[in-house]
Amino acid sequence: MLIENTIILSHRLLKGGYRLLTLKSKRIAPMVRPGQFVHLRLPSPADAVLRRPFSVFRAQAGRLAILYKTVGKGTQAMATLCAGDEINILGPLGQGFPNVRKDTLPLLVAGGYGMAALYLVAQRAPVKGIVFVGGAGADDILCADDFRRLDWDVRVATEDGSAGKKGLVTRILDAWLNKELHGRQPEFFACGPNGLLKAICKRVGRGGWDGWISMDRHMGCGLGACLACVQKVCKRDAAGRETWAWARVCTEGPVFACRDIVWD
Amino acid sequence: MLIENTIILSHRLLKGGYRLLTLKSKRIAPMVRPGQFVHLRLPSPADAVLRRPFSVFRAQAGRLAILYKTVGKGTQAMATLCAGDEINILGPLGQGFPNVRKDTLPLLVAGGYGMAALYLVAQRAPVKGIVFVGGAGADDILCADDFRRLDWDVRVATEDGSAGKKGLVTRILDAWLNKELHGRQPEFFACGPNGLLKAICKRVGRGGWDGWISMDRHMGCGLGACLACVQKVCKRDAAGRETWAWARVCTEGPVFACRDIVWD
Amino acid sequence: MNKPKPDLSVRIGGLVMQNPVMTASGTFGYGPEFARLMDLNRLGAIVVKGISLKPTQGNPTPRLVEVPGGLLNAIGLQNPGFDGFVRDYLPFLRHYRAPVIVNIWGHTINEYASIAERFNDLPGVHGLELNISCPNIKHGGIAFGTDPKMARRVITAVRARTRLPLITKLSPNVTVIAEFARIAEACGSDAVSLINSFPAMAIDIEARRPILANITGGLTGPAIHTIALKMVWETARAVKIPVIGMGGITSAREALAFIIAGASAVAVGTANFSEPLSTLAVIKGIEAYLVRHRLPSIRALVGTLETGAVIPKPRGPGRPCA
Amino acid sequence: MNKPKPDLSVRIGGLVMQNPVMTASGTFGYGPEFARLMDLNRLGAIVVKGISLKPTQGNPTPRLVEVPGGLLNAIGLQNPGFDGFVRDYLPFLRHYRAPVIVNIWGHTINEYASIAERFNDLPGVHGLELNISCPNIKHGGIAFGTDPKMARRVITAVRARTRLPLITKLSPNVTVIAEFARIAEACGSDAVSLINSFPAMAIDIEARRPILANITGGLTGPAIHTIALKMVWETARAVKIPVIGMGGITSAREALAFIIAGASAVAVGTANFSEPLSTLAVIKGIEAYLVRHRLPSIRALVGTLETGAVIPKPRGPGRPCA
Ligand SMILES: Cc1cc2nc3c(=O)[nH]c(=O)nc-3n(C[C@H](O)[C@H](O)[C@H](O)COP(=O)(O)OP(=O)(O)OC[C@H]3O[C@@H](n4cnc5c(N)ncnc54)[C@H](O)[C@@H]3O)c2cc1C
Ligand SMILES: Cc1cc2nc3c(=O)[nH]c(=O)nc-3n(C[C@H](O)[C@H](O)[C@H](O)COP(=O)(O)OP(=O)(O)OC[C@H]3O[C@@H](n4cnc5c(N)ncnc54)[C@H](O)[C@@H]3O)c2cc1C
Ligand SMILES: Cc1cc2nc3c(=O)[nH]c(=O)nc-3n(C[C@H](O)[C@H](O)[C@H](O)COP(=O)(O)O)c2cc1C
Ligand SMILES: Cc1cc2nc3c(=O)[nH]c(=O)nc-3n(C[C@H](O)[C@H](O)[C@H](O)COP(=O)(O)O)c2cc1C
Ligand code: FES
Ligand code: FES
Repeated sequence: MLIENTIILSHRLLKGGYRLLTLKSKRIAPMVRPGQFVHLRLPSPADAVLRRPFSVFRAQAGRLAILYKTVGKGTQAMATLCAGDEINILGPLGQGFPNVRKDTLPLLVAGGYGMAALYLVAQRAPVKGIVFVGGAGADDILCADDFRRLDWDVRVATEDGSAGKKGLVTRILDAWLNKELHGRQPEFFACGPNGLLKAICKRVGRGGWDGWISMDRHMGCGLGACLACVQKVCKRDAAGRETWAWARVCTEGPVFACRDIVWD
Repeated sequence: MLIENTIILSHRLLKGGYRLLTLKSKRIAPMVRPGQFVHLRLPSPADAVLRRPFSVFRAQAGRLAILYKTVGKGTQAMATLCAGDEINILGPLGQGFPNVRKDTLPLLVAGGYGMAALYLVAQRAPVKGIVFVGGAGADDILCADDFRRLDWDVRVATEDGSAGKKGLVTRILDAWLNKELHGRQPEFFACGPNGLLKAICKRVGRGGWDGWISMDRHMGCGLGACLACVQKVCKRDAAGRETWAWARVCTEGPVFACRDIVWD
Repeated sequence: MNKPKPDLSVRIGGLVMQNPVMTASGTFGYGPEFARLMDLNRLGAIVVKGISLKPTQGNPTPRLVEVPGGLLNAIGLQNPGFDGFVRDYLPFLRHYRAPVIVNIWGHTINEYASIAERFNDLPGVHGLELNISCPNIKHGGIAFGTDPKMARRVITAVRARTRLPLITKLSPNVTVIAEFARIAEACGSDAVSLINSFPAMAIDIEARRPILANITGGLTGPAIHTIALKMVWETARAVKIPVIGMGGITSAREALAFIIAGASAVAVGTANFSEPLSTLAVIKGIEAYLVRHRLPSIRALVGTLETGAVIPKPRGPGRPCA
Repeated sequence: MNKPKPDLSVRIGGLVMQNPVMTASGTFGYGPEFARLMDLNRLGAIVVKGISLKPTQGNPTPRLVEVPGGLLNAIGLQNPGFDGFVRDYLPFLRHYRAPVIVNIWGHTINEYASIAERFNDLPGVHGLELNISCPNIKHGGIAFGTDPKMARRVITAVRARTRLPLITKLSPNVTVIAEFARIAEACGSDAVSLINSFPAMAIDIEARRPILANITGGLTGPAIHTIALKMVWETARAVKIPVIGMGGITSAREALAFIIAGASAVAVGTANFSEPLSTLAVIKGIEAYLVRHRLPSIRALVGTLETGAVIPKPRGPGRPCA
């Protein structure tokens, strides 16, 4: 983990308000593991006392890319940056996803920018699997082709039916699990809105499978110091009773095992 | 006086950290009188709760120019603006210089950006006069050629001798007054650092002449409402005794008659 | 089909305003300064710069300095005094329909009471705002607004002498501002307004001198908004009289936050300097919000903050005045 | 010719720091969080997150929200308790030379005194910072730090039980902070530190709900710097013990302003979040300033503000404690 002043190599508007930001990063990029994130300093820090966290979409020799959506003042300020501008990042941060095992069928489930957080999982997996991706409309289905180029099977659902099947992503996932799992051992890797993560964990629990989710929490330091980003996780107290404790999403997370999360 | 959203036509770095900013201004430009100023909203108002005041350098049909120096965070933010960007201005503000009379010899005395505040005086004067301009070095002598193109006589002094005579502008002015006034009736128009303005008023007072100075005070509203920009001026109380009162530089000024100023 | 316009009008004591947006004293002069840029009749009320019995010169310059997220000022309450105001500004203000509220102050209880009294029966003045943040020269310079006993005395004295709607303007420089609001209520104020500026200072580190000639000044602007919002929220839960919220309003967003927290009206201060038309933008934004949220009136929004919890009221019983 | 390096060392009670730059409690964790990014030995002192006797869960989330010029937090003093700190963090901290100051708090006088006592003779802890901004659960939730009587009692109790250098950290939510500094001095504190965060709140106007789960939080960051600076200036003139200034330091500029106003040391808080290396930049900037101004030591700069006027000291006599 370190701080690096990077230069923007390219900055492209994709559909649906999403942008692809590629940075020249000599030092952080090679260290990134799937599911880790970087904490990015905004261009005019006078307006913003906090950095902004983004999952690493791609990381290769000397380059790091994030895929982000313009939602508030920070991402709006980012949107004005051009190739050649400097950007300061802190990372890689957090615990990423565990390595994909050879003996299971990796199922990635994503909503919105969740696709970005899962790309490195697919890229570095020793086996091919299936990506289930959902969104409100076709504009929210990002980088499906990137996964297809890795020879992964991509299944799409949109709420308005403008791409793939109409409905929530859990609907196509459930249909698939019912009809096509054929007794194989799935392992889940999910990133997206809380509702989706909760739904995945429910299915993982019922099936007695393994599942990993990447959580999105408002962050302060990104370093484990401020305790802003906490999430309830299971814990046993001294007497062995089940209780809960706070885990820091920036440090113990953002990826957690489904079985560890205490949902409020 | 009104508020106008203007577009930057051009923005040029001159020497010595000075920049020439030309705005497309349909409504304010035609109203400007020599010595008036505009109050400019900075590009990212989140950083700055105040506008910044600048004398109008040039004003002609649909165009308005200011000449400014980068000194602090506001002018630094301005320096990043490009042609095509929007800028919001409030103006024209304040009382400008009185019209130059036909029966006197106009002597303009400037230091630094003071030259900018005096250009319209020369341009709109019914007679030609002399401009005395001073600065630390050659880089501080701005737009002398603009005055020469109006057929005005420009006399330069710099403290380091890198342009014109070596020394303060008051030195070349005094030499000229001693040797070349030849009994004519001068009228002074000055803009520059406080020390210069004070020196001019001293000479104006001694000579029994007329003199006008444009003052530079930190400003809040620019509209006469906040009382931040006040300057002591002479006043007679009810009993006819001489005393002082505050005048607002943004409203009763920035141009004052030398005789009215109470120097602290 | 035309939607009916939401009702923006609010009532502060006997005073009816067509909308809840006022100017904050000292940031809008006496009216004429802004009249060439906007129609003053569109304002909820015009609150003028603080007036004292006699003309006051105020502080030496510099009086103002920009700081991160705000402004420090040490104007020193310069004003033309009662006579000057009536002579130079009141005739102008009488041309407008927008109610005029005069902010008043003094250095002694007597000065406060006397200036208040002089506004009775003066056509064109519709209310008084009592600025109790001034140092009390008889009692070692402690501000009236930070000492409960002194606050009680000055409000009582002014209330006894004025027939106009009386708004007491509270100082934020106290531990529990709601206590002072209750004092104001008990002593007969028709409303409270808050907050005034925060004592603060800025230093030129190269010269090792204060930047303001007065050494210290008052912090205003966006930097104080979240502090003001908490104070307004606590105050609105502690008193029954209307609360006027101010501090860091730059757009309808902050104004709406004050209203949701319990303010019946708001005042725009520092923002008038960078955006002279801020008040109008705030009025427009509030109206648009009501339409968007299908609220029939501004009153339907006041104090609607959902905290999802039963929160104890601020400490201290509501005591009778004196 | 090599210029001699200016002497940056300062002394707080019995504690010697190699430079005046500390971390502000709660913004730097317990040390390990930043240790991979910087050499902790370069700090003047490491002040850790507030520790209570027993582990504390703190508030629900969201706990943090960015606001103009600052940050609101309502972490709720989450911490692993004394035992957890000693077990999980102290062994790590013992590897460093930089002095470690533990910020402590409690809900009753007894809790405060007990936690203080437990740090006696614990190698690796070099001082205590007493956070008196906590609500007193026995006395209706009024913070210890805003009631002179309670402040006096809690400081006296802690002083009686600790042999470590004691820094009392003052709440800004009072009318005259210097009064509380004098209480701290009279009751045996070796230093005071100020300011803690300001009570404040933020509202989501669309949902009409508070943004923080805790409803209110504490404002920190650049927005509070000018208020903190005035408080430090007044405090430094009122007490003889060293003053530690904090609030909105983002660079050496604000740190130097505190020092010129009378602070002997400073702490960097919120800035650690956007710039984890802020403390080091501040140290460097202070050193550069001393060189540029030809000052032999930081002590030569403390309290050198030239006000060009004789200013009355803050009110109230320095009373003995109890
Ligand atoms: C581990 C992690 C990975 C993320 N990866 C991505 C990604 O790959 N692509 C992407 O588009 N977004 C991602 N996000 C969300 C992204 O951080 C927010 O959209 C962004 O911070 C919003 O900033 P803003 O200033 O535009 O919004 P504002 O709403 O103005 O932000 C205000 C404050 O809220 C915080 N905040 C707002 N929304 C979120 C959020 N959803 N999560 C965390 N903090 C938030 C901001 O950091 C800031 O402190 C990720 C978040 C986390 C925690
Ligand atoms: C009537 C008038 C006309 C002016 N005309 C010109 C001009 O034509 N060209 C030019 O280069 N400059 C001019 N100035 C000065 C110019 O306004 C300042 O240089 C500018 O405001 C500095 O802003 P800053 O943010 O870069 O500096 P900072 O020092 O960071 O500004 C901080 C604050 O101080 C105020 N301030 C700082 N210096 C001055 C100053 N000298 N005068 C007034 N306020 C100041 C700023 O407005 C701001 O509020 C004029 C000033 C006045 C009053
Ligand atoms: C330059 C200036 C002058 C002020 N003068 C007065 C005054 O005369 N009387 C008063 O009660 N408040 C005065 N105030 C305080 C404002 O009315 C208001 O309470 C404060 O500015 C907070 O609002 P804001 O953050 O929107 O500016 C003044 C504020 C400023 C900035
Ligand atoms: C997230 C956060 C947690 C804090 N926790 C504590 C704490 O546990 N104890 C304490 O005394 N102060 C705590 N503080 C206050 C800081 O130590 C400091 O007084 C304050 O942040 C002002 O400094 P700044 O403006 O540089 O941040 C905390 C501040 C923040 C932002
Ligand atoms: S963001 Fe600070 S602890 Fe996680
Ligand atoms: S700048 Fe506000 S009165 Fe002149």
